[in-house]
Amino acid sequence: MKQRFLSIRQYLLPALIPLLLCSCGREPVFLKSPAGQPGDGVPQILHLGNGAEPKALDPHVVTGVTEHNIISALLEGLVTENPKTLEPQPGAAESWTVSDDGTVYTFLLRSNGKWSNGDAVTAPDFVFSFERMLSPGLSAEYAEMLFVMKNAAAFHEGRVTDFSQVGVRAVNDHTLEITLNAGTPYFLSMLNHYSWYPVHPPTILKHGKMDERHTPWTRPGNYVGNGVFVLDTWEVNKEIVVKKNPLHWDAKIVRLEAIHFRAIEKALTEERAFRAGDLHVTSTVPLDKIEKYQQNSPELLMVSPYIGTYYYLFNVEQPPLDDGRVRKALSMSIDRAAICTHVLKAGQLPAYHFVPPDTGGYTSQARVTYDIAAAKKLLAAAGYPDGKGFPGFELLYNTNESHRKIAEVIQQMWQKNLNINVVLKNQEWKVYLDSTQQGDFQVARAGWIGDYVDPNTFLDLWITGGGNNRTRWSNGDYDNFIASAASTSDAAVRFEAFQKAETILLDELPIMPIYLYVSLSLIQPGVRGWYPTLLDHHPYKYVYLE
Amino acid sequence: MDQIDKSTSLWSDALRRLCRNRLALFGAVFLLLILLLSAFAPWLTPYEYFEQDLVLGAIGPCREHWFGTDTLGRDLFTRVSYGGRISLLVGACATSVSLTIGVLWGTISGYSGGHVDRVMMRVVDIMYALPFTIFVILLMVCFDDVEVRWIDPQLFTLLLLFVAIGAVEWLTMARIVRGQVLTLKQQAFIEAAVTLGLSRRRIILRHLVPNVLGPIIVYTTLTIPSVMLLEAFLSFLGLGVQPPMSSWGLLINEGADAMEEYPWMLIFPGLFLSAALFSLNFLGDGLRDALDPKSAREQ
Amino acid sequence: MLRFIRSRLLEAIPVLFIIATLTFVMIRLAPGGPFSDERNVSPATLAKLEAHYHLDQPLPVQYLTWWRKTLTGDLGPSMRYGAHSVNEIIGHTLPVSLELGILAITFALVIGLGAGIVAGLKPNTVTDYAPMSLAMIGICIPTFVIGPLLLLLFALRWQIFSVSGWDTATDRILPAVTLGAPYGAYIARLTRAGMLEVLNQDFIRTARAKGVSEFRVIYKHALKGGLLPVIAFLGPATAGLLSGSFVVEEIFDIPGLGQHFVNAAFNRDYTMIMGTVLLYAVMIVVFNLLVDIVQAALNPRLRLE
Amino acid sequence: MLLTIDNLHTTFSTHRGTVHAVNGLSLSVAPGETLGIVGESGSGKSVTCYSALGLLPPTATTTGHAWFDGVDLLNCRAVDRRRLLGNRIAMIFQDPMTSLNPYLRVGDQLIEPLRLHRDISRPAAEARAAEALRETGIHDAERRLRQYPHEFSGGMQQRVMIAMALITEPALLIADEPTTALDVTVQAQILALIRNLQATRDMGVVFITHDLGIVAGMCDRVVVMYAGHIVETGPTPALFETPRHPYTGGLHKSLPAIQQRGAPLYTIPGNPPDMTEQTSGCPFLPRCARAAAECGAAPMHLEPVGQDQWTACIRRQCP
Repeated sequence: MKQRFLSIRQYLLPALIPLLLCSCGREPVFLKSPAGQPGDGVPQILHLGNGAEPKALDPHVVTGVTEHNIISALLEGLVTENPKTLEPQPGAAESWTVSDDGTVYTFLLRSNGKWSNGDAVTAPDFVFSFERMLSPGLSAEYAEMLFVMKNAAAFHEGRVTDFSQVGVRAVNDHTLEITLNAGTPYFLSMLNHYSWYPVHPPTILKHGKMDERHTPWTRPGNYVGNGVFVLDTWEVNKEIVVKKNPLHWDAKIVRLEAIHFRAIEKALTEERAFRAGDLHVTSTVPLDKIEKYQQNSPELLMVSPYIGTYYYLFNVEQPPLDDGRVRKALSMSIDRAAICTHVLKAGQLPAYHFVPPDTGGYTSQARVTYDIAAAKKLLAAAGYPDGKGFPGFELLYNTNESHRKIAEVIQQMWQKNLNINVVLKNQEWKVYLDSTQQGDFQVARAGWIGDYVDPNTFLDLWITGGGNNRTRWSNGDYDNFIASAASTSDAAVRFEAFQKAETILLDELPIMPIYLYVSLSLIQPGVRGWYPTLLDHHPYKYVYLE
Repeated sequence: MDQIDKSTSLWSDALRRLCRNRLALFGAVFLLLILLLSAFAPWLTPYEYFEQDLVLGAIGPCREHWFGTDTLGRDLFTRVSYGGRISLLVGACATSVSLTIGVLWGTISGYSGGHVDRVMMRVVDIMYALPFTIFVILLMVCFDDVEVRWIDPQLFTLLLLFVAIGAVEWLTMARIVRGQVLTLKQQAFIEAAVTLGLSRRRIILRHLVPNVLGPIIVYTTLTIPSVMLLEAFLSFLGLGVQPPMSSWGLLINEGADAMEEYPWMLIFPGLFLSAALFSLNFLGDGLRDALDPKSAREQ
Repeated sequence: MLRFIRSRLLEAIPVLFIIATLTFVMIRLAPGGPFSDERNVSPATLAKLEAHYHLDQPLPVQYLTWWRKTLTGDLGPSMRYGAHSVNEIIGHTLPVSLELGILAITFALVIGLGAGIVAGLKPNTVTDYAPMSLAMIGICIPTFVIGPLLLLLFALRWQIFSVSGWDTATDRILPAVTLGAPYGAYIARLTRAGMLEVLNQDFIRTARAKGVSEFRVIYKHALKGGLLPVIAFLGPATAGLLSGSFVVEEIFDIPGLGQHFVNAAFNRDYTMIMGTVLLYAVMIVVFNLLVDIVQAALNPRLRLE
Repeated sequence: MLLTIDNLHTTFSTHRGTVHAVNGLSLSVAPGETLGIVGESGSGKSVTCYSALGLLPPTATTTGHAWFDGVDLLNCRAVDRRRLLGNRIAMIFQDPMTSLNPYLRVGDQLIEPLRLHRDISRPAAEARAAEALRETGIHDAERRLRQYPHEFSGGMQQRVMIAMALITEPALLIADEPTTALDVTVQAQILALIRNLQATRDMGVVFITHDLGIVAGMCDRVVVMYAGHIVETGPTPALFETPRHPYTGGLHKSLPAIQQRGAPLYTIPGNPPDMTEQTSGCPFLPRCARAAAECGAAPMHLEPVGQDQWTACIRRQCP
């Protein structure tokens, strides 16, 4: 009998061992430096974690950050960015002039600009590229980025069929003139978006029609670019390798020989690869790891403000959220600072307004507040004293660890501070998109990343009938302010209009800002020329390894 | 008369033998303990499963928090106890759904043979190949807007969960059972039963099923953990338990991501899942030994 | 035998047809489309995008077009990875998944059969409890725990293997072990049960009475019958393994097909879903057919007619 | 003596406790002799033989000796035992349906003892196997060798078993109720076959059966077992004419052939004892019509009662 009982223990003990082994993962977080020790002999090959497999490498059909990271190595726009400040600096264009009213830009292309096959980069190439981007047939998702150009929208929508009427003109082979609808202060920084990048016309035409999507021109061997690097190999789901382009006009300052863009979708896998020394820079940091890095090796952690806001959408057509007082009470009763400090932990800032502070020099004066007493009063005024009779609602988010935690925390805050019950509901990504688009939600999580550094990229979201305005909110005054801002190039007048608009937004609260994004990455000490930037852009021209 | 006597004595005999099997008894008792823990969770802990302490954050086991806390400062012991409700429920219900369908499908298919067998097995092939993710998404979307008045909506989602899991988990069971039945079918005692003019129903339920009990019990004990972990995946798709309620599967998922930083978040839910499965397994083995007519004959 | 195979292959045609049809209907019913994203595409652009992929045509037309192209061997362009066709992506990733799957199933079979037989020989002794506890652990601990655990120990702590990638022969070991372990555990349990069942049979005593050695008793007399439940399990398991495991590929950063099985559904990549489901269906049909053939070969009492 | 079993004890440990299946049994078989073991089901007949040959599952414990050819089968290495089994000692089991391996061809099973114990090529072994099948009266032997057991009828399967047992021309054959599963005509054929082979090969045979009719026709000597004990033994005619143990008498009386037409069939009253309990006295006591007080006290042992006849009944009653 004793024998029998012993065997139970024999059975159970082995079950514990591997689980107990888990606790042995407490070694220093950083193990070894990749690609050898610092010194002269460091091979200049950069290994980057780049998230998911890129959808494509054609600048005119892609939409994502992963794609941007690779395409910005292969192609170069009219201007490039300062690696620290992202200020526009000469790129394919050597210099430029702006008309007094700010609507006509004249770019002088550099004479030694070359495509990777040796052809000269010319003004007609840009005209071709813009026409391609705007052509209705290509149906580029980001065509709207070019709508600041005169008649661009009309051409894209087919109201104008003659491209020569669009505000872009090759004065000669090296002079490009762009006419805008109105003075657009952020125009130059916009040019760094890949939708403005040039493509090599003969290559495009060799592999298909001008407005044909997904022809084989982006394959290694076919790809002709004017960037600092050329496409070398593309292994699906594994990595894309780009090699230094010796024909680039600035090739002499480029020190990297090659960049490997590894497709690693899972953040934990990427972090392990980083720790093993397989990657120089990661695309993100797993939520749970941030604290450990902050404590043990903060020098490996790069956190920089990112031009994006995390917020909740209210469906203003659904009671009880159609009542502005309820929305306000909900917003006032959450402790954004606690969420940032205790849940997100990576240095995200609480968002007290929608446009991130200092976006192109603009910071909102209106603020939402954290005031439980006032929130209770508002809720009482709305007819739910101390949460009594509050019908409750569903809080929708797409499945994700961080979204879930924030939702759980906010649910508790509402429960504790307002005594109201909220049901959490998670949906798979596309279902969530469908629900929010159909207005089939009450409160939903959302986030917005600016396309360029200007408040407009945030505030024009909420105009009546805006394509991304999923709150169904509409306010005439707001629309007017946004429209008036768009029609002037006077910075002061614009910002004044934006201030008024955002004041309305934060008073009515169709959305509830929660926190400001940061871009997070792990970076090996030997990587030089890689700076934290607002758009998480890192011009590879200046990057090298030491 | 004699028949009834025999069958009751068979069952009571099996029960007696089960009770003699110390390992099985241990499994049953332990399982009961876990069940009681889950059932009486609210009385066993001063915390609520959703009660957060953001400032505290994730801390290891200590006197106040026996199993430590998760990253939101919630007591893990409480969450594991509550999580057991979901996991055990899912384990029991989804497994019985899959068990019932799988065994009947496999037995009928194998016993009938011919065209019936072919069609039934091809149906299994089809079910295997259909994209499960899409199926679950559809299931969730279809029933999302249905106003259920007769049942608690959370419970309704759980019911959907059982259906979804049961719908896929019976396939392999059906194939295994069918394989065994095909072998058994030719054996003398089945042929004898046929000659005796017993109804098909009776042959299947009284003669075939008991004789494939071995593989069935083994595969069932194997199904339970995969069902519990599948539940976590379905929760990911939006079907399943909604936070802040949790289950062992979800806790393990969460803990796996944090296993280096906060190992207790993986170890405790993992231990509970493993302990429950080990107990079930002992019980299953004991049950098989007790019910197996052959082990009785050996004496 | 040949007639059996031929008739089964003929049966596969309606099976594949039903699978494809149901899948087609299901994915079109699922909310969200391939082009929905956080940022809405303008309705005009969306319409054009859909026109580009012929999603503007009536569903029956799309369905027939898909079959027509598929029958010529063209699964169409991926709607998510526009730069590559479904054929290309499967062509690139399937060999990786096949290799991983074959290694994993080999590992699972070696470990599972070994442990199962050893345990089945002497039930309720140490040589039974030890491998069976291990098997239970293998079943209890999901791959997403085993994988990182192995990596932390063997790749990060002892640095025996590399932490990610699929380049050298040693890169295969940890993923194959991780993927194969739970299957090995299943096989071990099923083998044990099967062996116990068979070793209790009278004909084993007959063999012993002929002076047959224990080893021969097992491999010649008991194994065939004892493996029958394992074989039934192996069919779908092999198809599942060979089509790749999403989780293991994610953990070890392996460029396999598994992620496409899962992600295609999440991305609503219609062509990719159809392609992968069809591939999987073919595998299921083939492996279940193989299983039936092997079962018949092992068990002469099953007639293949 | 060919086989001598000395003081054999066999117990099984089960969930219900220890079952004493064989209790201090001794017997012997000479070459050319046929020994019958009779008794009700569960009296330990088969277990005795399985014990002697080491064929019981691990739950069984066996002590004692079983000498064959100077080898103690119970206390030798497994290798040495295996060298004899299937070679010099062969066994026929009672249920051919389950005793033949359904997964293997008949031919493969038939030649296995030959290939294991004789230095013989596969074709030669197959030829020998075909011959053995023909000897047992199976036609078309070559084709039959390639078939599987389920393609044979019950009688045919038993012939295969016999052929398999005899193929190595063993010195000792243990036949465990070889004809129970067969109908009467086949039964007669099989018995004739065994007797014939025995005569030509001077083979010792142990014949386990509960059918006294067969014993009468086949056996030189009989052992009667009850509850794991030998209760009586002696030459067949003597035992039939003058059974000295009430159990033997009871068995004898329950033979249908010798009962009168129309009279109800005689059965021994009561049930076989629970083998988990070991009694000191006569185990047949509860069912014995002539039991006396001293029957429950005295230990069981065989006493000679006549020409080579022994009984365990202390009353040694005469018919």
